[in-house]
This record gives sequence, structure tokens and C-alpha cells, in this order.
Amino acid sequence: MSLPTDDLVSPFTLEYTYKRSTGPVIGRFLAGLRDGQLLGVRTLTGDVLVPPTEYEPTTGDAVTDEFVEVGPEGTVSTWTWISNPGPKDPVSVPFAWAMVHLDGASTPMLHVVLSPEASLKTGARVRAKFAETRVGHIRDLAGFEVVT
Amino acid sequence: MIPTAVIGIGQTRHAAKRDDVSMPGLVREAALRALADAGLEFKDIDAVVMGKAPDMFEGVPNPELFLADALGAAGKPMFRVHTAGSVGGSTAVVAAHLVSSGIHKRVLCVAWEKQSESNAMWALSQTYPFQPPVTAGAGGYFAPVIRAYMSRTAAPEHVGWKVAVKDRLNALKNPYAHLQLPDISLETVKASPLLWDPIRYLETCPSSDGACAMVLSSDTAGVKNPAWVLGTSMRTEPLLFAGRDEVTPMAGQLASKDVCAEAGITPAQIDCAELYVPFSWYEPMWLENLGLAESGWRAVDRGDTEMTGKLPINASGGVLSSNPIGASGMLRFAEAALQVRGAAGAHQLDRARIAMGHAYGGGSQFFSTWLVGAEKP
Amino acid sequence: MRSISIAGIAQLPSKLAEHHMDAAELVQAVTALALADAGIERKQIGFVCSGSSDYIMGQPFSFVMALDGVGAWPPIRESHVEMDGAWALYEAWVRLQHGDIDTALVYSFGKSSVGNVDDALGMQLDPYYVAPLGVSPMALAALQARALLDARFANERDFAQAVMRARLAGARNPNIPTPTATTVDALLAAPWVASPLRAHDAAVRTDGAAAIVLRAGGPGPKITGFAHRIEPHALGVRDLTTSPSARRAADDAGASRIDVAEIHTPYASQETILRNALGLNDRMLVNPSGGTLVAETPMVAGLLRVVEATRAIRDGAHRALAHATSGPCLQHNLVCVLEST
Amino acid sequence: MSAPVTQMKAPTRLEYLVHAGATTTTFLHSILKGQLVGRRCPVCHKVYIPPRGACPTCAVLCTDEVPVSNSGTVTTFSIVRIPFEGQRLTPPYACAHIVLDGADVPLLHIVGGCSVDEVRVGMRVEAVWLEIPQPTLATVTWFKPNGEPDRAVNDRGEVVP
Repeated sequence: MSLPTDDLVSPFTLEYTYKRSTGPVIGRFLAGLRDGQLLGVRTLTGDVLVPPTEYEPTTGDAVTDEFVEVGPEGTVSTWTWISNPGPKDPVSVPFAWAMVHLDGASTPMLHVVLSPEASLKTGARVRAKFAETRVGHIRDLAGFEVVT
Repeated sequence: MIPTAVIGIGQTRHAAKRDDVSMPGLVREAALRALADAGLEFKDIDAVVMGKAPDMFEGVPNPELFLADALGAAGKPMFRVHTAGSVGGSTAVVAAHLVSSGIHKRVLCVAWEKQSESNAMWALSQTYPFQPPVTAGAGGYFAPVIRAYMSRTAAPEHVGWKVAVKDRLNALKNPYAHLQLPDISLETVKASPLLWDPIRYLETCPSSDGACAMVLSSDTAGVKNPAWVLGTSMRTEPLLFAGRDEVTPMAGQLASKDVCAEAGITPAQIDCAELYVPFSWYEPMWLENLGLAESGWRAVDRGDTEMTGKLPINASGGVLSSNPIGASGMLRFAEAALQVRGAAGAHQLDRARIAMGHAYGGGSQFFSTWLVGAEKP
Repeated sequence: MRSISIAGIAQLPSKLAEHHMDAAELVQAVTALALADAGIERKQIGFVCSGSSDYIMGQPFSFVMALDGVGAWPPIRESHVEMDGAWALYEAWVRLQHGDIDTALVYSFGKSSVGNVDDALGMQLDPYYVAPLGVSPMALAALQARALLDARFANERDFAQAVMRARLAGARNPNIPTPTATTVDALLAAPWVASPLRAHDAAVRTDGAAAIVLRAGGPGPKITGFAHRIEPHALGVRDLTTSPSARRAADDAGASRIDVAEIHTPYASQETILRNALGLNDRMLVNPSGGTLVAETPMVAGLLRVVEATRAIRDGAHRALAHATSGPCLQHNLVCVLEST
Repeated sequence: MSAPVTQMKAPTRLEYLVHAGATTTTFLHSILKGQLVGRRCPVCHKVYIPPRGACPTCAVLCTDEVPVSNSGTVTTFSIVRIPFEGQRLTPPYACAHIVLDGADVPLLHIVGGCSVDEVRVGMRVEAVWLEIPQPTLATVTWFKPNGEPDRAVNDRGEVVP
């Protein structure tokens, strides 16, 4: 048996644009974002889930059909600073990921914070910043900015 | 082993594009129907088992993680099975074992596919570097095997057309079925274009969005008509090897032998079956492979497999009428259970005391089967 | 429950890159070693179950070609989970409870060198609200780590010490790439990548394979408890500083009086959470192999913890715990408890 | 209320760097030299082409290299008449199982150089090579009829010797 000294190597790209149907609840939230509005959904026990799902994540129970406007301000419950953004990151300058507890919501949501590192701390108050072009996508919310 | 029964069954309406629901919405549609059928809620379920075919169909790896919440699985054991096209059946088998082993009392199993999120042919025809190029597509893989069956048994070509017509007429009695083709006939099948010679367009399955769910339990108190699991099997052989008989793979034969041995019956005692038939010719082929007929094509030709025949096959309309790939196997298992429960609605058969559910996948190499019965074993 | 023993174990050395062997060759090699360790012939095996991931290998149906390494002829009783091999072991253990089969072969394989594991794992996240943001698993772990700091359950020195312990133990493990020697202060001097986490807080990703042979009755470490639980995927409804699913799995598996634990920690910060949830303390030996911080092969890491726990028992421990995790921020946790016989 | 949102696009892109591995690399190097080289299983003695790292029925490494012929026999086939996403050829074309002389498993490949209606079970064909070989099985562009008399094929798809 002759063993080659070097294996052949080839790049392989797995690339596709999936088309996701959103259903009534996700679709409603994304339409809200497009229209500059942050929506939660009320659960049977009275909580407000943000972002909303068709079910209560801890039990699988259905939620009510009551949508509640939340924010646009909220509180950072935890965060991380990304000093060297990579190609998959949503912004190319240093930024933070944070869980933001919007006013009126019972649960925090994940998004980016576009403010200097020094202004970030757990408990910081932030305000939603919407993207200029909006199409009905989670990135219609550009992120949050620290309110001073 | 603890006697285990199907006590709840649910499925979605199957369609080429279920663009009215999200992926969580799709699996919940089936799961909530299964729970309602069982008279249960998520809180009554001890564990959830999920099956689906390749994650590349929807572009979400390990989807049990994000779908746990939608299925009330938080705080519970959640399991993901993937055995190619047989996965829907395998998922039900794993769920049955979780109950029959005594580990859990009530298990929810769910299988699904939302093919409209992408394109199955794209996902299946990705050519990995250094591998021989995929040149034939899904039907192109199976068409040569069908040709080999036809030449081996001298089966006339109208046998395939008959299966295509029968399953589509059966589907008209199934409100969940994707294809509803009231005008189908031998003539229209014959006149439909050849895709992969000898397979004609109307002899192939559609591509569907859909889900199926079942509740399996050892606790049948208050359940009017449980479908008892009499035997299960999962059998595998390699994809390609010297001397392999792809027309009647030994793994398929053993999958039938296994369940009959476990149930203590002969294939002749099976009243009806839901077989995984994505191309019409696979009905006669599987009939022989599973030991359900001496000559598969003659059984079809005599009308034995029609709803009024002596061994009705795919009264639901089968994979030829609905094919959400990952769910297709579980649909076979669930439809078999519906028959023995007497709960199949307009496609209910007259006598259905013992039914077989069957699924296969890969290059006819992964098989899963079960037998369900109306009587407690 | 039927008593099930670990009859044989094997791993291939975890390497930064294994380019020469394809999946079938990895599987052939590792299963042959496990069978030899058990003294069981291939044809005697009653059930086979495996774990792998198409997205890790970059190939749909990657487990189908790998099956060539098993010798599935005459046809075998077989199943596969698109999960870490630890869950394949669980399915095999469930299957053996039936009594008709007495032996099972379980294997898993993975190659992190083929693609970008973080990119693939990032696609696991909620496909509507989270994955489209492009967040990496490390950033999510960092959110969890920050929550730990804020709750004063840990500090950054704890993270560095976890890395140090892993490297010191890993230096004695011949089956992994030799870890770089360092000091806690040197680790703390490194820059944050996703604050408060540093590059070295993430597991070193490797290629490899592992296999286990199970047998009903017989000699070898006995599985006395086996359980797993999942948590909500939605991070917003979880308390990230604890792991109720790991705790529940440990309770269900009867994880008490443990001498040695092999735990799966994708990030150094998660060791604190798992030690608490699994009831581990300083009297116990944790990760004598070095653990996943020094070598983590995707889809193999969890099964390999059971292999390592078995080694610990063979080396004299009485009761050992093996743990596997999956999903963002320790969403899904599995615990297997072994006891010497 | 403004227009509802019912759909979102989710572009995905993952990059991989695939190594052929030792077994396939050896095979592709032989193609560069214009030769098809399979491997024999030391247990069942079957010859596999393309070579497999492990014999699928015996689970042992196949180490013996065995050159196989450029000619073979069609054991079964299909005519692809449907266009589909990711396809490389324009339908109709014949996709066949071809057992090369000296090998024991069929190779899935294209039969060209004749009308699709001429393709039949038992037909003798030979490999048509690109002028400048590439390290890929696609260097054999297709198989064309070689004019030899048909061979008998049994109903297991094996060429009767």
C-alpha cells in the first residue's frame, strides 16, 4: 500500500437561504419591530413574554392572544463585551451582547448594546434603537443604547 | 417488559407549504392533538422523544434544543433520534421502549419535517468533496432497483400504476392527506411523464410539511381503545456491499421476522399494514420483503391491497399522498394504531385487529417496524 | 431495572486534527478496540447505537457512511441519535432493559477540524429570534459567566483555576494534545474575548472517537443510575447561575457518595455551576483526565466522560459520575453513575 | 394594522475544509495516473471501488490495492428525465450501476456516448477519461458502449462469470 504524503484538501461551503414561515405570534412580533414597536404576549398566568412565543417556555402551555407593548426602555440583566467582532457578529465595531429586561416584560431578551464599554454594567438602563430600514426581522431592532 | 399502548395520536394537515405555521407551531399542532386524544396535558408527560431526517432540511442543527419549549419538555428528558427515512418509526420504537422498560409511564413522541423551509433535493444532492458526484436525485437512486424487481419477477408495468391510483383514492378519505387527486386513474398515471425511467410522475411521493405525534403509556386506565404494542424492530445493513440484494434487503426481512416473533404471530395474521411506499413499486416489493405476500405484484394486481381486499395496505393514502420525510415513518406507525383502535374515520377498515407499521430509509438499509393490536398482549 | 455493566471501553487519541482517517475508519478502529477490551466478538453484539452530527461533519447522513466501520452484516439491530454519544449510550441502556438482548456497542465520532464548530452550534439557537443575530455560543456562555460574577457565586480567578486544574491533569493524559503549561496569573493577564471570558476559558476542540460495550450482568463497572433532563431553550426564562436540569439528572441517577466525577464543561465558568448542581466537593476527584477544557471532541465529549469514569473505577474508585451536556449555557444535561463490582 | 409578517429569510453559510483522507487520496492519485485502483477486503476478498476505508460487511481495514479494468457491465440503470436543483447534467441521461471487470461492487455512474434508449442490463461499457485527469472521480466523464457482446447479469445484480 502506498501512503500519500499529503492528503488532498478541498474547501466546501454549505450555503442556503432558508425561508421560515413565522406563524401568528412570531410574525406579529416581527411586524411590530418593522413598525417600531416592541411587543410581548401575555401568558395564562399573567406574565408578559418578550420576545413572544406561541407557548409558555417552561410548561408548553398555550399563551393568550393578548399582545402588550413593552419598552422602549429596559434594564441590562447580564452582558458581555465583544472587543474583536468577527464576521458573524452583527456589528463590526466593539459592542456588547446583553439580556435586556424591557419595561413591562416579565422576561429579558437577547440583543446587542451599542454603547461604550465603560457605560455598561449590570442594571444599566438602555433604550431600544431601531434600524433605519426595517423588513420584519429581529435585526429591525438595531439594538439598545445606554441611557445616561 | 411492561405492556405498552398507544393512547393518543395526532397529526397535522400535510401540505407542500404550511406557511401558516412556524416550526414550533407545526410540531404543536400534532402534539396537542395527540395529547387531547389521550385526555392529557404536557404536565402529564414524563419524557419527549423527537425524530426527524437531516437537520439540513430546515437548517437548524439539533432542533430538539429549540423545540423543547414548544413541546412542554422543559424539566424533562428530551431525546432526538435520526435514522434517515426510517426515523419516524425508530422514534416511536424508542418511545415505546422508554415505557415498556418501566423507566417512564407516559412518553410523547413527535416526528416532523418542514421541507418548505428549504428544498429537499438541494439538501440531498450536496456533493461532498472527493465523493462521487450525486447525479441521479432521490428517484434516480431507487429507479434501477425497481427496474431490477420488474425484470426479476416479470411484473407488468401497470402494477405500479394501480398502487398509485389506490393510494390516492384512499387519501380522499383522509382529511389530513396532502395530495387530494379525485380524478386519478390508470390512464392519468400512465400518461404522466417519466421522471426516472421506469418511475412516472404520478408514481412518486410529494414533498410535504407535516408532523405526527403519539402518546405511549403503560397506564391505560380510562382509555377506551388503546393500541397495544405487540412487537418492535430496528434493523440496519450497509449501504453498498458486494452481492447486496437491494430489491429485497435482508434487514427488511428481519425487521418483519423480529416483530412477528416478538408478537408470537405469523405474517398471515396481520390484518392490514401501513408500509413506507415513496414510489408505487415499493408496495409489491415490500409485500414480498416483509413476507406479507408470495408475489407482491400479483397481490396488488388481484386487488388484495385495496381497502376491500384481504390485506389492505396504506388505507391512509400512505407516503404517496403525504411525505413530510421525518414524520412519514411515524405516520405509518400511527395509522396502523388508528386502525386497530377503530379510530381511522372514513378510511377505517372493517377488520383490523393486528396492524403493521413500517418505515425504511437511506438506500433501503434502515428499517423500523412495529405491530400493534387491539388486544392486550 | 436490569443490571448493566461497562464491559469494554475505547477512545482514539483526541487530536487537533485527524486528517488521514475518514469517519468509517475512525469507527472501525475505535469499535475494534472496545470489543477487544470487552473480549466480545462483533457478531455477538445484540444492539448498536451511535451519536454524531451532520453539521459538525458538514455532510448530510454522515452516520450512514460511518456505518461501514461497524460491519452491519448480517443486518444488525441499530439506531442513531443526532446527539452526543452519551445519549446513544442512554438509548442502548434502555434497549438492554428489555431482556431479549444482552450486549450493546455504542460509539460516536466527531471532527472539529473540518469546519467551524461555533458557527455550527450557533445555528442550533432559536432560528427566529437568536440565530439570526449571529451570537456565538461563547458569547452566551459569557452572559452566563457574568451572571455568576454578579451573584458572587464565582470570580474570574475561579475560571482561571479551573483551566489550570484541567491543564495540570491533562498533562498526564496521553490521549490528548499536550496542554501548554501556565500559571493562574498568566491566564488572568490574557485579554477578554467575550468578557468576562478569555480565549482559554473555552474548551480546546479536537477530533476523535469513543466507544463503549455494554453487557447485562457480568463483570466491570455497573451502571447504577442513568438520567438526563433538558431546560427551556429561551435564555430569558432561565436562571443562568444554576443548572436545575443537571441537578435533577443527578438526583434521578442517584449521584451520591461519588469518588470521581468526569464532567463536560464547554467553558471554564460552567465548572462552578456543574459542581454545585451535581453536588461535587473538594473531597472528590473531578476530571482526572483533564476534562473537556483541554480536549473536547464534538459529539464524543460526553461519551468519553463515561469512558474516563470507567477508567477511574478500573483504577480503584468505588463510585464515579459521568456527565454530558448539550445546547447553549448547559441547556441539556445527562448523568451516568457507575459503581465498581 | 399594517401588513402582517408571515415569512423571514434565514441565509446560512458554513465553511468547511475537507481532507480526502489517506484511502481516498491514494485512489484519486491513481486516477491522476489514468488508473482505477480498488481495494480488496482481506476477509471476504471482495474488491471495492471507489475503495472504502473499512469493508462494510467485515469491519476490517481494506489495505490491498487492486487495479480494476476500465471496462465493465451495466447491471441495472435508470433514465433521469427530471431536472432538479443541484443537478450537473441536462436530462435525459442514463444513470447506471456498472460492475467493472475485477471489482465486486457496482459503481454508480453515467452511461453516455449512445442514445439513452440503447442502455440495457448486461451492456458492456468502458470509461471515457478527461484528457487532463483531475483528482476526482469525475475525471471519468461517463462510460460509453465498448462494442463487446452483452454479459449475463443475475437477479442480484452480479455479473455471471
